[in-house]
Amino acid sequence: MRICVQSEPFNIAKELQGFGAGRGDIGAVVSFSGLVRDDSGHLQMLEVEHYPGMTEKSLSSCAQEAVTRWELADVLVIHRFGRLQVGAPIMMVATAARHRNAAFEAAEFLMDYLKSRAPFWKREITAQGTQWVAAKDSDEAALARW
Amino acid sequence: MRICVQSEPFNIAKELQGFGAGRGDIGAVVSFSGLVRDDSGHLQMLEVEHYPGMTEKSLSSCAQEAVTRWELADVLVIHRFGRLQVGAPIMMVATAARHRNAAFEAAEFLMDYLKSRAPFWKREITAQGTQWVAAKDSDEAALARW
Amino acid sequence: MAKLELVYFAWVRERIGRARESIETQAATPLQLIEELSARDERYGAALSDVSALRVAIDQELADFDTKLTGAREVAFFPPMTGG
Amino acid sequence: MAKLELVYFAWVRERIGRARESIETQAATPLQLIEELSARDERYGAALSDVSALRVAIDQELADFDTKLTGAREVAFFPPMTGG
Repeated sequence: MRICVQSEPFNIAKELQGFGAGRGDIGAVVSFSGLVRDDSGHLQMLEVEHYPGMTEKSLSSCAQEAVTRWELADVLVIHRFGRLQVGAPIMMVATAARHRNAAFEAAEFLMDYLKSRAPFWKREITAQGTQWVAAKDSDEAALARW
Repeated sequence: MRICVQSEPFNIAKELQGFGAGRGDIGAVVSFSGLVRDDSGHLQMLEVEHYPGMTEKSLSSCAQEAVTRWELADVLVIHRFGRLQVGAPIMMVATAARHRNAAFEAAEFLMDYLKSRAPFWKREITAQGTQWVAAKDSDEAALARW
Repeated sequence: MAKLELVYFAWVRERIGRARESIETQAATPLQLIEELSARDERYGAALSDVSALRVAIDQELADFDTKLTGAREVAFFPPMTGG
Repeated sequence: MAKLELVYFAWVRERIGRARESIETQAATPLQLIEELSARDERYGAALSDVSALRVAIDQELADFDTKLTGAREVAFFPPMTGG
């Protein structure tokens, strides 16, 4: 298990290098990455604030819960904070499991929990000013399925 | 869109390099990889047979269907044939979309279709002999949800 | 009589003992084709008699066993796929 | 009187005008703490009055607004999270 909370940019492919590789008990590897999207065409930067200490704790307990529920062979969570450029990866999760359903479900579970339970807050920076991103009811509702 | 049917080994991370990167309209990238699993502890090789011509056609039409249904910004499908070692990647799919649900759903759709609709057949090679892998009813049933 | 290219995969190929062959046939559907082949040689019967364990593709598209073969050039018989 | 470290994030931090502070309080719950703070200065009221738009963590664990503060050292107020 690897949990990273970092301001440094990361490369999805590089982080996945070797993940779940060279073993006989892993049949499925799933990765999800969230990138900085610019819907308005005016986004200059995305700023991510977090709660040092609680962030690491909540990501770890979330990953631990996923490992227990789906018997994952491995799990990886990376989340950035600070200022991010358009198109850059904000975060990623990866799961390795015996079967594909477990790997997919665990990755979606991690994303749903991380979205509504890990202490990160996004703010969009445009030429017109800055604006906090509002939480979506649908993100909170997504937790109900687990 | 990139569809590869190949006997050569591939590296998941390397194939994902640059996938969905450097754009402002992609918020989510999902990848799935299937690896050769050895449940019995006796697997020497996995042999994958396919139907040249039909394989490429069915993977392409499956990817095209996914792009249309989920407005994917990009999609990647790689599937190997021939003799594969334990732990090696057999295949992978990757999807890039505006939102995470689309990227996840499209990847699962591609997997479900590919499992039951693309003309590949697996055979396990052990010291005791060879055995064709039987199709699972659950794989066929998985198509019903799409 | 129509000329057809037949191709076989996995254990269907093994039971029939060849990967492909060209035949002349009057069969109108894959099901009739199976009956015709099975009458010729018992190996076809052993490979193709249980269509519930088989899939068929006509010109590289999955088809039903009662799909018309009109205009078809290539018919493939194989077990349910196990890719992924 | 108990000593508490208070921390604020995102627009809660901006409205209150600071990221953290140490206080002495008799509040038994986060809700009572909000009432106490709001009585001290209107900036707290502006930031914390609508608890439906807030989340609270006690010692870095998400909690309810009526969870007992007994033994707590750090209480954080912030908007719903938007990570991922």
